[in-house]
Amino acid sequence: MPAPYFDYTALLPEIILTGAIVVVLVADLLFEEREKYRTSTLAGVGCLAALVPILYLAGNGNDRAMFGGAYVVDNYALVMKALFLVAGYITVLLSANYIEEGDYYQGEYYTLLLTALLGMTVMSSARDLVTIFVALETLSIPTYLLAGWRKHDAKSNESSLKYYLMGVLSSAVMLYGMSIVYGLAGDTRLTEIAKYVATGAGGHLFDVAIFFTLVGFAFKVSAVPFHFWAPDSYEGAPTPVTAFLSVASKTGGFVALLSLVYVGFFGRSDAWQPILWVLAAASMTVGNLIALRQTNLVRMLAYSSIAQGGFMLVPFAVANQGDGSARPGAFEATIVYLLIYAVMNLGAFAVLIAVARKTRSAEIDSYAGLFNYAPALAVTMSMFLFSLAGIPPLGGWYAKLVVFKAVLDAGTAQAVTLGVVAAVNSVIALFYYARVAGLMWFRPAPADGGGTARVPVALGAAIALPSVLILAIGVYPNLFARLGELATKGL
Amino acid sequence: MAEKAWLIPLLPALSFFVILFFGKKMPKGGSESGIIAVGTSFVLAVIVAAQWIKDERIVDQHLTWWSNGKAHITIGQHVDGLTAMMFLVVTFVSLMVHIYSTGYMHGDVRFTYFFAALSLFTAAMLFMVMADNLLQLMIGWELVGLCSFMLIGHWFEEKNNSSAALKAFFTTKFGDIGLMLGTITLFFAAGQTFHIETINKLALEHGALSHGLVLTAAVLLFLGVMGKSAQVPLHIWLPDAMAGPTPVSALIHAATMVVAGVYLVARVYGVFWSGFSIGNGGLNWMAFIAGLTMVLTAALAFVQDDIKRVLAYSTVSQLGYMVAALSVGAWTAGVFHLFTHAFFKALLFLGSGSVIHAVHSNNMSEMGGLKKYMPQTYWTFVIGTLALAGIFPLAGFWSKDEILLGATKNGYPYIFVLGLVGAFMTACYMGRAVILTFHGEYRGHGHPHESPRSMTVPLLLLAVPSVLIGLINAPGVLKFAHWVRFEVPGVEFEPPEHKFAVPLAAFSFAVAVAGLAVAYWVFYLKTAPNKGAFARSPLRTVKHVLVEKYYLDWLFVTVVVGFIKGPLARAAYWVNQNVIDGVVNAVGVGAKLVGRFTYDVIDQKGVDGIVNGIGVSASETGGVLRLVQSGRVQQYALMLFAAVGLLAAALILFT
Amino acid sequence: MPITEYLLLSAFLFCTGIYGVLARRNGVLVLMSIELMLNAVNINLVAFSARLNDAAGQVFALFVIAIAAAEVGVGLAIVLLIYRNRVGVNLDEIDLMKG
Amino acid sequence: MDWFDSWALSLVVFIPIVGTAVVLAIPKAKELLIKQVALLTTLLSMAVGVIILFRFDYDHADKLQFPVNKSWIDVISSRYHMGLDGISLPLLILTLFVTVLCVVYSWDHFPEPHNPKAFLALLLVLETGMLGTFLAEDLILFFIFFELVLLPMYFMIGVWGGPNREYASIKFFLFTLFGSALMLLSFLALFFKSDPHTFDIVQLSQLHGAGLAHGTQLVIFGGLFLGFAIKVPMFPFHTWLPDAHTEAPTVGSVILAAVLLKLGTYGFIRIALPVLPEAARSWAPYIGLLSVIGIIYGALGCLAQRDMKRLIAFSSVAHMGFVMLGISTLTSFGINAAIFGMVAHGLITGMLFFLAGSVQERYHTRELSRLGGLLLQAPKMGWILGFCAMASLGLPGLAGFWGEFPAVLSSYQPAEGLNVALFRGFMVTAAIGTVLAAGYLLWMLQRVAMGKIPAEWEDAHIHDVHVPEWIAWAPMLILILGLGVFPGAIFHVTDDAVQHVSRMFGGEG
Amino acid sequence: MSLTLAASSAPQNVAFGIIAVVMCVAALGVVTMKNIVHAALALVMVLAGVAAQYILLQAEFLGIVQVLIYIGAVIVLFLFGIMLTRHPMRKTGEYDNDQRILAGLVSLLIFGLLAYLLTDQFRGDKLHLGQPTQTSAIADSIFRTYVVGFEVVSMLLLAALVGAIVLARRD
Repeated sequence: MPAPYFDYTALLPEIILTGAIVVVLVADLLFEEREKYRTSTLAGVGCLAALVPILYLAGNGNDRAMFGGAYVVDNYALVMKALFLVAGYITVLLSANYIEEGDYYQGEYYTLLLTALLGMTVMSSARDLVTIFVALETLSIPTYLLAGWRKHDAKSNESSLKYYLMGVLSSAVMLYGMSIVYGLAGDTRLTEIAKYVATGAGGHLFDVAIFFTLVGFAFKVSAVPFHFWAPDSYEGAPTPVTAFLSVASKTGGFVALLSLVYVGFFGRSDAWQPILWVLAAASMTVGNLIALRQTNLVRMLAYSSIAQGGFMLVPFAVANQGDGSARPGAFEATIVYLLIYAVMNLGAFAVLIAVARKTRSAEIDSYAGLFNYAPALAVTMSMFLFSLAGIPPLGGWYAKLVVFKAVLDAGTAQAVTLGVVAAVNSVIALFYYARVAGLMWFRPAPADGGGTARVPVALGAAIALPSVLILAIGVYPNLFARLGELATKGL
Repeated sequence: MAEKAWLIPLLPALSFFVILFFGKKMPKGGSESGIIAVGTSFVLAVIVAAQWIKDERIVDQHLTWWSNGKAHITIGQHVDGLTAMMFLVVTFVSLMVHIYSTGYMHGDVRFTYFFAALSLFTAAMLFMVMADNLLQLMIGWELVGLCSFMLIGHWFEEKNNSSAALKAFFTTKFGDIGLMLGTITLFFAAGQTFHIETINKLALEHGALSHGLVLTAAVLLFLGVMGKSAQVPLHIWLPDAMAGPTPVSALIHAATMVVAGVYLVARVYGVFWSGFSIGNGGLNWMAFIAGLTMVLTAALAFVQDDIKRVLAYSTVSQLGYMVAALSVGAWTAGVFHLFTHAFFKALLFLGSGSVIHAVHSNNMSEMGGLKKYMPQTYWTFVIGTLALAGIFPLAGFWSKDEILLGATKNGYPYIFVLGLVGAFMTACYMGRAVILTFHGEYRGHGHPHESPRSMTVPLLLLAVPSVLIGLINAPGVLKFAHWVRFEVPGVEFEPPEHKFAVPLAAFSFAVAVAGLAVAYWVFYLKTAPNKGAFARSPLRTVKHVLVEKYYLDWLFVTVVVGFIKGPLARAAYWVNQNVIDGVVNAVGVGAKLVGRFTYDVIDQKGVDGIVNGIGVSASETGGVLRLVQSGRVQQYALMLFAAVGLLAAALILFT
Repeated sequence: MPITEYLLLSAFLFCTGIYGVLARRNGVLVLMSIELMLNAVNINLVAFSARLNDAAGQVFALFVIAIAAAEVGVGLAIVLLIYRNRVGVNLDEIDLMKG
Repeated sequence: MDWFDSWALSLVVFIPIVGTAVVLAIPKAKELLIKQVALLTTLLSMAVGVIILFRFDYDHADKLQFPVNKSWIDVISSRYHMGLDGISLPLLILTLFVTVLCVVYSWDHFPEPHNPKAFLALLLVLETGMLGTFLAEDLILFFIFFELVLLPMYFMIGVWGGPNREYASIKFFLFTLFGSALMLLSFLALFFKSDPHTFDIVQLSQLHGAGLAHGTQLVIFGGLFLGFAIKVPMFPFHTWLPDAHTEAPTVGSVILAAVLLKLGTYGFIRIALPVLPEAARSWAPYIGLLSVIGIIYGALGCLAQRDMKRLIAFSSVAHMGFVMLGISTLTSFGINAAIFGMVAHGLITGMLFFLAGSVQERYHTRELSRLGGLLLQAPKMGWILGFCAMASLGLPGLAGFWGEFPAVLSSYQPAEGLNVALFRGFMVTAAIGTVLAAGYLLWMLQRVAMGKIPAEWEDAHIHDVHVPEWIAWAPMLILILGLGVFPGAIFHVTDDAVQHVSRMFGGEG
Repeated sequence: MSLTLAASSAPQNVAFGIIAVVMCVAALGVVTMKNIVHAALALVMVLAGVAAQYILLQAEFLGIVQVLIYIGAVIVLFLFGIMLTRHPMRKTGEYDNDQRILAGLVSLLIFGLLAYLLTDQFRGDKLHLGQPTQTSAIADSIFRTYVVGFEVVSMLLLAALVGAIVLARRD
């Protein structure tokens, strides 16, 4: 039996990340207590270093499949990996001061963060059930732990517990589904599964198995009704972790969904399309409606991210053109949405952390009058919030546009209905986003005048980078649209 | 010169801007600018008129103002006899009023502004008169309405005055709906043009336009006429309009603006003629309204104490005559009455202004015996009264006689009868006014004195035409009918003309004299405290006759006059104040109430309520959904598995 | 040997696990119930592996076993953490955050 | 000048954005400098506008001029396509003009909480959005500009507004967003239903709905209708307007009235009618009906108001009703009137809001029952108020008339295929509306300007019109009069382009 | 041993039946017993049963791994967990919460669905057990197809270890 073919160039990002994990772990042992903050620098460097081969590979342009098609490095995978790494890097920036200033374990924190990132990069390339499962657990388990990182805070514990339990339960359901899929299709590789799908065999059992498989990722993207963990976990977890959860971890779920649906189960669209239709509609509506009543900004963002997840699910519900071929633009729509969502949500959390450093609160009321004493934070926060709402000229509008475009392209009654649901939801969403923005701008500064909010450099960078990006995307969406297009060509 | 007739309105318009921007810095507060401009316009008007008389050449020119595809909206001038006459009337009366006002308004807080408004008014009126198309006419029409509003509300500090201004504007604006819609109807009927000559032509050509269309247009336009020329029941604004300074009343609410409606009918006569089938005689809507107006408002004049209101009701009544004339086909008579009325009514108003200026009150109960204090005013006022009453050979006699003549000859006997009744009443209430104002004892306060020359000179200047002007259409002369006639080039049409009939003239003259006599009887003899004075009066013989023939006395005093003065007039006045005016006020109040209902109930609670309701219910739904998020992880898990089970079941059942 | 018997056994274990997860309030017991579910999955995988005569199913099961062990470790760490802070591991008493 | 022709529109639209950036870069404390930069920016943009005005080819006003058509988002085949024709030109100039005046007006009195930097920066962003909307020839580009105005306006109302500003601002925002979300769906539907797929307004107008089933057209038009009608706003989508207007700071109200409402009506003329003429014909009676309801309803609403500014706000509902009535006739008369009406309403209602703002600044109240005697205390302002009220009620000779009268005129004979009797009914109703307009405006004038000075203000020192106010107002007043006397100034520009539109509906033009 | 069992299906059937019944009873014990230590012991029985089933299915390597990891490691972990979290004051019998009925319904629903679908799909489908799976085949499979997963799992275990220690340690 020949030795398996290893394309080390293609695996370089993962290898670099693994190296970074080890380096961070070892360095943590070597550093003095007061030097431990440097582990954040190492982690950051690790993220950026892993980006280098990705750029090289993207420039190189060839698809590289390994291990019998179980692991593929194509443009789609590269785009997603880049997204994960950048999101990871921003999370490191967000975490640096937060973790250093609190009473937290630093080296271990970054170890876990990098491990989760490793899981995500693997997920981007994974094209078989086992690898997907492993990647999912690799990106999940460290985050279960990170959510409870504030060990002495009961809320953090609770956050960790809920996240863990719901995560494990849904992965159990997913595994059950995968086992049936394997049993029916006879292979774990998605391309082989697609062949089985094409035969049309499997009956309802296969439909249900597909559904069970998707549940694991519906949990990850916190789609209603698998979302219950999200608000509680987001609220209780350390804020940088929440940012990471709501962006990177969620994207991880979507990447898996994209691979599974488009590569594996595509032909079985009568099974997954209605399910995802329901999940999309329910996520948007429920997420937005509950968000209306939130008093805590993190919690509100949690519900908002549930709703945003619903928007990203919309293109799935119209993905099949009806003749078995993938609708051009639907896949792209989800990717573009993911990219833009990552930018704006990370930005929002960055500002949130910056504000919380000053006010020691994430209550929405504590934002009153922010504009008067920290105009830059207020302006950037408003930008991110309105971008999430999809108001031009901020990037979010383009994300919404591509989703609507996919829906209208389909043009069927179900599709248009979903489009109208989405349109109405985008209006509801504006209400709570604008309410926060309104508080910041319209209310007078607090009685003590608010003072000034000092923003450390790392955090400042974590705010500035998304701000610039979000404006750039909004004005010239081609920037990200091209990435989406690129990713689609890979598939 | 006729080609340059547009200069006539332009000059006062320029004057308006000059006064507006520089008036306060001028030595005479801007009045000189107005007088010069209007004076020059008057001279130009005279030239235009002279040229018209000489050449009788109609000038009809226009420029494209703006265009919409092939339809061109134009602005232009149409100069014919009617235009020339109106130019003359407007500029002359306006000039008189300008001069008069320098005295009357002396020391007023808004002296300059007053003259600016006068100039603007003159310009707008002339612009309207000059119009060769309905749109332009309408624009001028509305602009004079604006000036009327400004001038009625001149002393806006008092709520009554501003309310009167609002009422005037609002009521005429209501009529303007008709004008606007009528204009639009004719615009499309005539193939997308407002050109009056074309419209008249089409209206008179048999079969060019359907009768229904022309009738619709005529009715609509007449609604505008009713508003502007104060025909019953839209007359209620005019007496209130007397809240403005008296010169304004003379110029706008007697001599010029209010005749705009009459002018409109005369100008677009083709439409009215065909629309109301005037040539057929009998009853038509226009004649009916005009007949009512003549008599009813004349009766109202009896019970007024305010001298200006007497004149106001008189004006309404006389406008009724003019419209009646046109409605019976007596085009020349109507226009001629417009012409003569302008002079003597302006004279009367200015005279009353002079009185008011002297006694600082409008009420005749605070006047009396002014004859000896202000003789010039007295005599000119008497001339005006006689002219208005239709005493031979003063101006009013000729024009009124022609109206009655037309009514009989063209088959409108009821207009004739109403006209006679009206003539009697006119003479009677004017007699009353003269007596109450100038005769008897002075009942006011202070020391009345004759007005300054700036005021008396215009009175004298107006008195001259009031006496003489009627003669230009006297039998044998008949120049007016020739100079001012309705003609549409290309159409064989002329309103009927009739020969002066002596018996009829004599009869109407007699009626007028009777009216004056009764007034003398009732208001002088019966009420004068000094019987002795009466005993020595030259009218003793008359008194004797009347006293001796007691039944006649009874008949006149108790039955006729008593009825008119008492129940009829009072009832009419009551109806006027409470019903017609009440309706107008109720419309105002009602609109307010409807508005409030619309806003408070429909808008705020209904439409807005739905909107807010959606918001609230969304938020409430969110609140309910929050309950599901109980915080207990195993409930979450239960939801998760339940969802898994149910969705799987659904998947099996529905696919 | 019909495969359905293995599959039904697996399904039974899986659903028993679900019941345990939902009905047990003690954190450790819940974790145990999860093990039931994961083992059910493994029975499936191995049974299919036998049916298909393909080693992949067993490999999959191996991965599941390894990761399940890690999950248990993590889960117990979390339960322990909570026990320390709250002196109790009853899941239905943990509801600081809701709504 | 070829260089200018190809850059003119980009310049005019984006100069304000550059200005925003500069303003943001200046420290908050240097207020004077900020104001100067803002003014300079608006003037520069205006200057470009004036050059455009001179270089515009009026003989070919139906052709798009100064075109710019560059690739933008090729992934979705949306292009940076802008152009200027007779329909856009008056609105473009109006916007440039009003913005300059707004900067001037606010020179000395920024509403609380002051902060000129933020205020002017928002104003400049707003300007870009408004200008862009009038020039965009690509649906997506149009959408972006259309939406771009929302944020600055939201903050303007919310930060510098009256006591109920938070409610008003969010209401404004939500309403408009709701409409534009559905509008966007319609845009996308147009894209997919057109052959070849395109967002280009010019191309779509040439296709005018070819190949679309009637039912589909109706639905797509419905989305466009909602988007635009809410912005206009037409009854029954108007409820955001009185609140937004009442609470907004003066300059905000002025911009809102003068330009923002026109984005909706402009959308109808530029997009909805030419792109889907068949559907427009089916929708027209309903649009007409809502318009006349709006006319009467707005007027009745005005009569119920106790607040001067709210009254003026409500009057916008009625006035925009006339504009929409004109559009609904689908005739050249109606559309010409609509465009004129937009400009006229912009100037007149804008002026009225300026006045309301100045009155409030002086008396610290807008309660009609507490005001009075303005003509005695500040006669110039009183007369200006009277002038504007007259213009607003459609007095001939002032600009308002030319928006109103031809609109009523056009409904006498609507486009082929529309129910003539129905539209004549609309005509009569609209005509009655003109009387009601006279009613409420004069009533307001009587309350505010006439009468004696209320005891409350007898000793108050009420300053007559200030210099910045003069500078800001005089041009508007001159234009109100000037356009009233020379309506051709606008009709001449618009007519060719409007005929182009009306030909689709059988107008002979 | 496996060879003999595999030779004929009848004893295998019997063995399966016995083990399955024991497993089911034990599984029910895990989720219902009032004593947590008993429950843990019942879990041991289930896990052992699973190992036995693996061997019945010719997956000997897996059976061994099951015994080693589960019974050898996981159960010990659980027992530690039980010891560390046992509240001195609490009595037994309070291990269930108040949503038992709903939980029963939901699990029954899912079981019903699965049972229906599985029997529907695999009715009459027989297992033809041949040679027991060679461990080398598993190794081949891991290193040919699932090598990335394998490597990543090692990092995952490392991370889980580190993280669990951080959370669990007293400080």
